[in-house]
Order: sequence, then C-alpha cells, then structure tokens
Amino acid sequence: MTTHNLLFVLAAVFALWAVMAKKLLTSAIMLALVSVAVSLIFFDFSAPWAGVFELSVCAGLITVLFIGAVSLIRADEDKRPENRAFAYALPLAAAVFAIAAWFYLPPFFEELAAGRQMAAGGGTIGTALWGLRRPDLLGQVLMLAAGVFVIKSVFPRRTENK
Amino acid sequence: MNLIFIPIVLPIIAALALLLMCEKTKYLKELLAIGTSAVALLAAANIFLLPVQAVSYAWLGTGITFTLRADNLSAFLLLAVSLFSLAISVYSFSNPNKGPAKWFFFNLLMTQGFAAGAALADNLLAMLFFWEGLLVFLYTFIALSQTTYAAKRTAMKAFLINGVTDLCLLAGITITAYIAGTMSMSEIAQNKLTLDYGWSMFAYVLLLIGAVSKAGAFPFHTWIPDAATDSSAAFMAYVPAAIDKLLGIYFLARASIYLFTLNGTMQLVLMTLGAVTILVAVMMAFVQKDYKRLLSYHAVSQTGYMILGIGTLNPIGIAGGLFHMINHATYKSCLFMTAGSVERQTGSSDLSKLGGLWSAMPVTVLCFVIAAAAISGIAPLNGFFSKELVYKGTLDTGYTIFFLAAELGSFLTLASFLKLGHAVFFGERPENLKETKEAPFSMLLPMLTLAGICVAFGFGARLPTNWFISPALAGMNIPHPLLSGFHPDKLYFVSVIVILAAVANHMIGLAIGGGKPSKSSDHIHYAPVLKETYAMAERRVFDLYEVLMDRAVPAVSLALFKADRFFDWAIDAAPSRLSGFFGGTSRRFHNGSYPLYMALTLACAAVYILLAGGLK
Amino acid sequence: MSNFAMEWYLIAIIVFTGFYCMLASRSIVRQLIGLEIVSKGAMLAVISAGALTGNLVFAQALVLTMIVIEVVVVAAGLALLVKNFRVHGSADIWKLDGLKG
Amino acid sequence: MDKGLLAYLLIPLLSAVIIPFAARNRPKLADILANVTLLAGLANLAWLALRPSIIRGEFADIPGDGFSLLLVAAVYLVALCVTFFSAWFIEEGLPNRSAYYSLILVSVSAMCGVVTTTDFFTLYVFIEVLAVTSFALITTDESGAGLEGALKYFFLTFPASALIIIGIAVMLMSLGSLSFESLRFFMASDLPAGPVTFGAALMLLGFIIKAGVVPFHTWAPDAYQGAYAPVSAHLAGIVTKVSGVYAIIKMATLLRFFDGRAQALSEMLMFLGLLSIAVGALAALKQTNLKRMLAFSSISQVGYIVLAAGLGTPLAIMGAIFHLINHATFKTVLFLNSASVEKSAGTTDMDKLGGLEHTMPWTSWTSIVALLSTAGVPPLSGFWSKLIIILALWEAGLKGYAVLALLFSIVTLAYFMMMQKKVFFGKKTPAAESSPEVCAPLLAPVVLMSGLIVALGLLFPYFYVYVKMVAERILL
Repeated sequence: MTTHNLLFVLAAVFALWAVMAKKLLTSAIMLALVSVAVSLIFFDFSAPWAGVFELSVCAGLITVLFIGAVSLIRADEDKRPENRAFAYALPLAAAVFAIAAWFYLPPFFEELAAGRQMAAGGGTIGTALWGLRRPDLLGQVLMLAAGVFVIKSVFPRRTENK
Repeated sequence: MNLIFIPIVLPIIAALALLLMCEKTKYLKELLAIGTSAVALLAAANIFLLPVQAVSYAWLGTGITFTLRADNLSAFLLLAVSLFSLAISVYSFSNPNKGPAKWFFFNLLMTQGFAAGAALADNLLAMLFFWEGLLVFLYTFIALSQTTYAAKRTAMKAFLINGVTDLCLLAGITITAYIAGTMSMSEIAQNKLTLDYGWSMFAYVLLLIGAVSKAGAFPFHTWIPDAATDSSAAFMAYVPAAIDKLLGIYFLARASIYLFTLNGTMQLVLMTLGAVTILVAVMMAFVQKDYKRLLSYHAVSQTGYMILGIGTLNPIGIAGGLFHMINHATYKSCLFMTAGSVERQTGSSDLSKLGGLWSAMPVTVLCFVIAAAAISGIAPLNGFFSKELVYKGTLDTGYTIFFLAAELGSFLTLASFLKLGHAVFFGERPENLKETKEAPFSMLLPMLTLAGICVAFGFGARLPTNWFISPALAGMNIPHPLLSGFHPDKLYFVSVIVILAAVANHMIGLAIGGGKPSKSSDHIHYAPVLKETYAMAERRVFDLYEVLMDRAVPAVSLALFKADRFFDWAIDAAPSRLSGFFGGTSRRFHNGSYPLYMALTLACAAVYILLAGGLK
Repeated sequence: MSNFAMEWYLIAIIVFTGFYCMLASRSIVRQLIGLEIVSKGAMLAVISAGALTGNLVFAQALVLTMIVIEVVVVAAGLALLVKNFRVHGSADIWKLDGLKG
Repeated sequence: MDKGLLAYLLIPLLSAVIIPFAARNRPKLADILANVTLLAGLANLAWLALRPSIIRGEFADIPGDGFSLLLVAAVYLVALCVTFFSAWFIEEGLPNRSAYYSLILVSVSAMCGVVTTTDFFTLYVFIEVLAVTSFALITTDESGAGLEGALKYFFLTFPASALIIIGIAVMLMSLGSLSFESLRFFMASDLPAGPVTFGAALMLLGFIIKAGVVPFHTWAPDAYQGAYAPVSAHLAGIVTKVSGVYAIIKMATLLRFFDGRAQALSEMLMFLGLLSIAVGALAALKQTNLKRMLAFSSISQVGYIVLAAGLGTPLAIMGAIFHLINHATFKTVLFLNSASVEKSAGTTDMDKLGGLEHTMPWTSWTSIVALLSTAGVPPLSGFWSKLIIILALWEAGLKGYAVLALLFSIVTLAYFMMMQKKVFFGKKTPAAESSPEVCAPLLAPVVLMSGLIVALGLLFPYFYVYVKMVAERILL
C-alpha cells in the first residue's frame, strides 16, 4: 500500500521536475521517468498489459520522438532562454494546490467511490478488446492512418520544387 | 342599381373619367361635368319625391352596416347639393379664373359625390368616411385653384383646421356610438340621448365642434377669408358658400334635434356661439376693401344666424335656421358669382379700383342687387323671411340680448352691402374700365337662376317651408301659418328701422370718407377703440390658427425635434457606440496571446468543474 | 482516507502540474510535455477507476487505445512544432500572436 | 456502433489509403477519387432517405435513430462541396495534394464514426482522430497563420481531451459502463444521480471546449482565420460541429435535460449558450477580416444550438438539430465565398475590399442568401430553426432568454449587412478592380448549397416531419 502511494508520489515528483528542468532534454528524460513510474503503477494495479505498453511506447517511442525534436530546435533554446520565474514558482503553486485540495478533494472522491458500480470483471485483455471494444480498434486503425497522412502532409516530398 | 347611389357614384365615376381625358379637349370636360351634375340633380329630385327609402350593406363582416337613407332632411339636402353643383358647373363653363379645368371639375365632382354621400349616410361611420373625403378634396380644391404659394398655404390652413375638428368629430362619433350602442342615426333618433351624463355631454360638444367648423363658424372660420383671396370665385361660391354651410348646418341639426335632447345650458352655448359669430364676422366684413374677402366674412356671419336659429331649440327658430341655410346658400353663391363675373370682366376685385359698372354689366348688377337685398333682409325677399323666423325664435326663448345682437348684425350687413354695391357698381367709373363688357351667358344663367330663386322663395315663402322645411322637421308641431307668408308685425318695422339706420350710416360714412364709397366704412374702422382692435385683427392676433402656428407650433416642433434626436440617438448612435464599445473590448481581448487564452480556458474550466461538482 | 481517494488526490496534483506547465511555459516542447503529464494523470485515473470497480481488464483495453492515440497526437504536435520552427524560426508559442482582433 | 452505417466510415478510409498510391504520378486522380467517393456516398444516402416510399411513410423506415443518418448526410454534403471546390482551388504545385485529400477523407470517416457510435470512449477516439486530421488540414498551405491557428487549436483544445478521459473514468466507476444506452436508462431510473452527472459534466465540458463555446472559444477564430481557405469551410461547416456540438446535443438527450434530473448542468449549458451568442455577435461587429468575422459568427450560431440543447425539451432538440444542419449549409457557403474572394482579390481584409458585386455577382448573391438565412429571415431555412428555438424557449417560460436570442439575431443581421456592404457593395477598390468572378466549378458548390438553403426553407414541412421523427426517437 505504501509502495503504491509512493509510486504515485514519485510520478508527481518526476512531473514537477520535468516542468522545472532548465534544459528541454532533461525535461524529456524526466517525462520518460514519469512514464516509467506510471507503468510501475500499472503493474502494481496488476494491469500488466497497460504497463507493458506504457513502458514500451510512452517511455520508449515518445521519448525518442521528443529527444529528436529537442535536438532539432536546440539552437533556439540556447538563444532565447525561458523566464525561469514560472518554473521556480511551480513547487509553491503545487503546494498551495495540494493543501487546498486536501480539504476539498478527498471527501469528494470518497463520495464518488461510494457511488461505484461493481462490474463482473473477468476475461482476458484480448477478449475485452475484441469483444467489447471492437469499434475502438477501428478507431485505432483510423488514428494510425491519420497519423501517417498528417506526417505526409506536414512534411511533403518536395522533389519537383527543388 | 338603386337610385340612391346615382348622386354619389355617378359624380365620382365622372371625376375619375375626367382624369383620363386629354388636357387639350375643348369643352368636353365642362360638358361632362354639367351633364353629370344635371343627371345627379334629376336623380336627387326623384329621390326627394319618392317616399323614404334606404339601402344597407353589411360592411367589414357583420360589425358595421353601411346604410344610406334618404329621409326628408337628407333628401332635401341632397337636392340642394345637386342644385348648387349644377349651377357652379354651368357658371364655370367659361370662367378662366378657376384654375386648370381638369382639376377644377375633378374636385367639383368629387366634392359633389362625397357631399351627397355625407348627406345620405345613415351610419355615423359611413358619414364620417364621406366627411373626411371632403376634407381631402377641400385641400386639393384650394391648392390646385392657383399656382401661387399662398394657395398652398391657405389650402394647408383649411386642411389643418378642418382636419383637427374632424378628429373631434371622429372622437365624438366614437363616444356617441359607444353610448348609444349603435352607429345608425335613425336608430339613435328612436331613442335620443340626453346630456345629463358626462360622456354624452362631451360627445355632443365634440360633434358640435365638427359641425360648426364645417359650417365655418367662429372661431374655425379663419381659412375662409384667406381662401377668398387665394382661390377662385367659383370655389368660394361652391364650397364655403354652399356645400360646407349645407353639410355643417345639416349635421348640427341632426345632432341637436335627432341624436341628442339638449338642455338649457347647451341652448345658451349655441346661441352665444351664433351671436358671437354674427358680430365678429360682420364687423370684419364691414371694413374689408376686397370684393370676395368681404363676401367671405359675410359667409361666416350668416352662419351665426343659422346656429342661433338652431340654438333656440324651439320649432320656429330651428325652421328659421334651416330656411336660412338654404337661403344663404342661394344668395351667397349668387353674390360670389357676381364677384367672379366682375373679376373676369375687369381683372380686379379691389373696391377702390372698381366703380360704375351698372351700365356695363346690367344683368350682373340686377343679380347683385337682388342677392344683396336678400342677404340684408329686405322685406319681400327670402332672407327677410328666414331672418324673421330666427328673430322670432330668439325672442321666444326670452333672451332679448341675442335678438339685439342679431339685429346689429343685420344693420352692419346692410351697411357693408351698401358700401360694396356703391363702390363696385355705382359712382364714377375709373378710366381703365371704360371698355368693360357684360359677362358671358353661361355665367349669367346660373346667377339669374339663383337670383330668381331668391325672389321666388321671398314672394312665395310658403313653397320652401311647406315642401322642404316642414317635412324635414316633421313631428315638431310647427305652426304652419307662422312660417309662411308676410306678417306686417313689429319685426317688420324693426327691419325698416334697421334699413333706414344703415342708409343713414352710409351717408355719414360717405361724407366723412370724402365721397369715396370704398372708404365709407372708415368712420367705424378708425373709431377710437375699434381702430386698435381692427389693427390687431389685421395682424391676425385673433386667428387661433395663426397664433398656434406662430407660437405653439415652433415650440412643439422644437420639442418634437429634440425627441426625434433622442430617438435617433437611441436607435442609431447609442447602438453604434455600444457595439463600438463591445467590439473594441473584444478586439483588445482577442489579442492573440496564447497564455491569456489558456488561462481563460483553464480558469473557466475550473469554475465549471466546481459548479458541476456541487461546491461542497 | 481510502486508498482510492488518496490515489485520485495525487492524480489531481499530477494533472495540476501538467496544466501549470501548459499555462506557464513558452516552449512548444514544454507545452507538449505538460500535455503528456496531463495524459498520464488521465490514464492513471482510468486504471484506478477500473481497479476500484473490479473492471481492470476493461480499463486496460481503454488505456491501450489511449496510448495509441497519445502517440499519434504527440507525433502530430511534434510535427507541427518542427514545421513551426522551420517557418517562424522559433519554438515559442507566446510569440504566435499574428491572428488577433 | 450502428452497423448499417459502417460502410460510410470504411469506404472513405479505403479511398484515403488508395489515393497516395493511385495519385503518385497523376495528381488529378486524387481529386477525382475523393469526389467520386463522396458523391457515391451521397447518392447512396439520398436513396436511403429520400425514396418516395420513405417520404410517404413519414420517414418511419429510416434505419437507426435518424439523427446519425442526417449528420452523415451533412458530413458527406459539406465534404463533397469542399473537395469539389478544392479540386479547382488548389494551386498546381501544392506538394501535399494527395495527403490533403486523404486527410479530408479520413476526417469524413472519423466524423461518420463520431455520429454513428454508441459508446463514449469510441466517441472520444474518433473525436481525437478528427482533431489530428484538422491540425494537419489547417496547415495545408504552409503559411505562418495556418501554423499559428493549428497550434492554438492543438493546445487550447487539449484540455478537452483530458477532461473527457477523466469524465470517462468517473463514468466507468459510477455507471459501470460507457454505452449511451446505459446512461439513458440510468437517468430514467430513480438512483441518485450525483457521481454520474459529475462524470457527464466533465465530458460535456470537453465537448463544450471542442465546440468553441464562449469562454472556451479562443482557439476558434484563430483556427478558422488561419486555416487554408477551403479547409476553413470544412472546419467551420462540419468538423467542429460534429466533434463538439453533435456530442453536446447527444449528451443533452441522454441526460434527459427535459425531465430535470440534471437541472444544474442544463442551466449552465444554457447560460454558456447565451453567452456564446452574445459574445460572438458583439465581437463580429467590429471585425475587419472577413474570415475572422465569419468565425465569430460561427461561435454565435453555435451558441443558439447549445442554448437549445441545454433546454432539452423535444421542441428545443428539434431546433438544435435543424440549426446544426442549417449552420452546416450557410457557413459552408459563406466560408467558400470568402475563399473565392481570397482567390480572386487576393485578400480577405474587408477594409481593402468593396464593390465586388459588379465583378462577382454570383458570389455576392449566394452570400446574401446565406447571410439572410443565418440572421433568420423568412422563408430561408435559418428562420425556421431560430423560430423553433425561440418558441421552445418561450414555451419553457424562459422569456428573457427568448428575447435576448431574438435581439442578437438582429445583431447578426446588422453585422452581416455591414460585411456585405463592405465587401460586395459600395465603390470598387483597387483590389476589387482586378478581381474577376471565379470559375464556374468554384461556384457550383456554393450555388448548390444556396439552393439547399432555399429548398430547406420552402420545403420545411417535409424536413419538419423528419426532424420530428428524429427528436421522438432520440428522446424515447
């Protein structure tokens, strides 16, 4: 139980760090660490499939994408540094939010939890995806197609232009 | 088609047909108008001779019935209207001073049709429709008779005065119909309204205002003298002298005798109104220097006798009022025709420029003398008899003062006609009028006819009273012998005294004015107190319309202008200012700044979630 | 306090951090990082809700789809970022205020 | 998911995948494929819904709830207009031509997915697909403004996605299911509604942001103004309507606003709708850019739909559906006309335009038809929908809302008249001198849509029967 909550706190700390980090590269790596923490939480919830995907796709693929993009625009980052005051103010703001929310949110969430509807559960991830969420799979296909066309549209081949 | 429609519809159709005619056709328009009037007169005579008849149509669903009803009074009036229309049509045949022939006859026929409608209508609303139609053609009649600006101005004056009083009439009719529960005059007459109830008093006063203003009584008369100078003699002879008097007094009689039962107070009001009209107008008439203007003041003055006669509320007085109405129309039309003839032949109507025309225009002079004698109430002519009836009715009420006022009016009337006749037809003829000829036959014929009627109604006063007046007032127990015939009683001698006094006054005036007949009224004109009064009257201080136009209208129009500016501001400037403000604020807000947009989105989302979560 | 309430309380802090990042940082990369953090919070919420109601398999199915969506969205965002960098020469979203009024 | 309509989703997807291969050497083939796909779909739809026997039977034999079918038709119609227009509008050398058509077809399939789905999470998935395609479509011409619009659209609507997911989490927990039917049954039952409505409220907030309702509208003017010209018609005409407004109407019917169990939510939605009407109309008054003014007008019109959806009575839902369709027709016309003006005169700055009615009469007249319909002038279609909405408000006793809605309808007329005056009437400016009427194929979609506006207005009784049937089915 304590580990469980600790993982959540860890994810929050990495998230704060990712926002506060001065360098974009650090931010991207911290984001990857957030993903790792989240996937650990998934494992802890005994949701292994989600954890595996999170670890491989988010902590892996997305981080690679980020690092690639950051390296592309590094020149700009050095040229125009950000105003750090906002970053330094984050822990303060987060603390204020956390304390204020402490009095308001947990009772509210308790109430939400009290009104829960228990489900039958069971089955495997495969049957759940194929049996219950088949339209989502169609959506995924569409999403991937859209992603391909987006990249194709944003970075067109300019053979004839050049 | 019912016979009763012919006097109304035929002139209107003919008038519309006139509009289609080419401007260049010679005499076609005139002949069409004369023919139409003649047919209408025949139809009117036919209606008059037939027993009472009525046609009625449901109008606007079942709410209002459109009823025409030719009872004795209406038929009598219709006959008079048609007669004068024919006379004026004939008279205008070769009169060049009437304005464009097309529009003159259009207006004449339209006026005739609508006047006939107003006379025949039994439903108050239908009558009001015709009455308001007359208002329109009154305006066009004056405005199109001359091309001057003054004609337009006078037309507007006439239109506004009559328009306002017609609105009073509208209000009065509405209230009357509401109280009586019906719009039909014949139904109201079955069960007359009394004045002991505030609203009915109010309604009667409103109807009274409408009626006497149509008749041209004080203080609604001021447009008539202006029209005399700014319009044609034919118009004056037709509308103010004949049609307006006929309709106004007709409706006054309708309201006072058939619709309402009057009381003593209202009797006093009416008689005072009559006496004041007589005196004020005749005082003004006496000092005029223009032929038509002088006559026009008399047209007002004579209205006073009719109102006085009806105001007495006794049968003799009322009979006298109605008799005077028809008589007045006859001789005043005739007088205006003579004015038109003189103007046509000499080119002027200024008394100081005329004189000695008796040898040049003998027929005109004859007509003038007869009509002038009739209006002055000289014994064997019709004016004498009607005035005598009015005097008799006045004396019967016991208010001698009104009798004296009427006699004073009579005295001044005669005095002013002595001056007029002397100035125009007798005395020395100016050099430039040596070549003057008699007017053409088409002008003389109606004049002679009307003068003949004056004489006929005088010597045979029994005829009109028995044929027209008594049937119209059936049920009022009129003592017939009293009405007809010559009575050498004290009233006759009073009239002789008045004649002698007027002649003496004329001699004095001539002596003081240095023998110039046009100045024979100066001794009264420039008498100590009267001088200032006349001067003020010349400045139109007493003219309610001019005072309103000078004082009240600029102030009101300024206020309205301010109100209009305010509304303009409210619907134009204010919205554009407001939209400018909002649009500008919006433009300043939508400044393209991403953090501002994001902050707004997140803040509003937070507020929404708090509200949706229930803010525990 | 129950376990669930604690979890969601911490999720709320993570989501707050992500939105703060999107609000306060100028760099488009950091905007995307904030977006990612918020997404992580949302995913945790779904799994937590599934765990609470014994519906974990269903919740996992949803999270798998969400991860796919997230990848494509981030890829699209990064593509826009790179293109913007090429066109405008900067990755500063606060400077994008050409459209106004 | 409605299986009967699945083909309308799959075929454009297939076509979108084929286009890059087919058009590799012949760019024109991309135009033809896209247009033929959409036209075939539209013909099929017409056969499905407009057969004489169907019309005679008062549309009782329509598959599904009718609402999906109607919106699929609207999607296909607007998309066809846009692709047909684009085929002649796109410059020859545009490098991402085939990707452009693919993206439009993918967005069409995503929209069909949105309107045919019966599950909240699937709805979310398709809305995300739609959003991603929109980002790329906006930047088609690679202009700075397009990128700016796309980026603002991307980031400012992201909170919507997060809120929808969190709402889904709450819903999963307290409802146990994510299908529309279960929510409908739950709202019809007597169970305490607190947590479920909270989840629904979060989702609704997401859809509100996606729909561009004030105060979450800030991305909309920038995206519409910056977008590639035909894309702004696509975006304003149908994309944001399907991704946001459709979902709001759906939620309103599922939450059964009319029986008052989600009273607070209903009131908030109506307030936001009215705010949207007011802010959109007032902001549009002072705009100088034609496209930006149309964007604010679009915000204002969305306000009417949201207001009616928030009211939730059967009559109001009818008004909302009808206004949604009308909005698709007239906004498409106006944005396509702005694209024509941009192509012909080279600018959409209203201060530089003027007197175009002489050189571009067709554009001018179709604009007049569309703007009169927007402002609700009889007998055009916009009049009927606004009339129904205002009547519904009045009947529900919300007289203040009704009067304000009417008042801002007048403001709508005012700013459109100013627009028409500045752009088409008045004296010719130098920009207008050298701007001939665009070619007939560019006018065809606009004229078709204007004809549809007039026809929907004149044949309102038929359409009323259809919409009534839809409202009855979805409010069961």
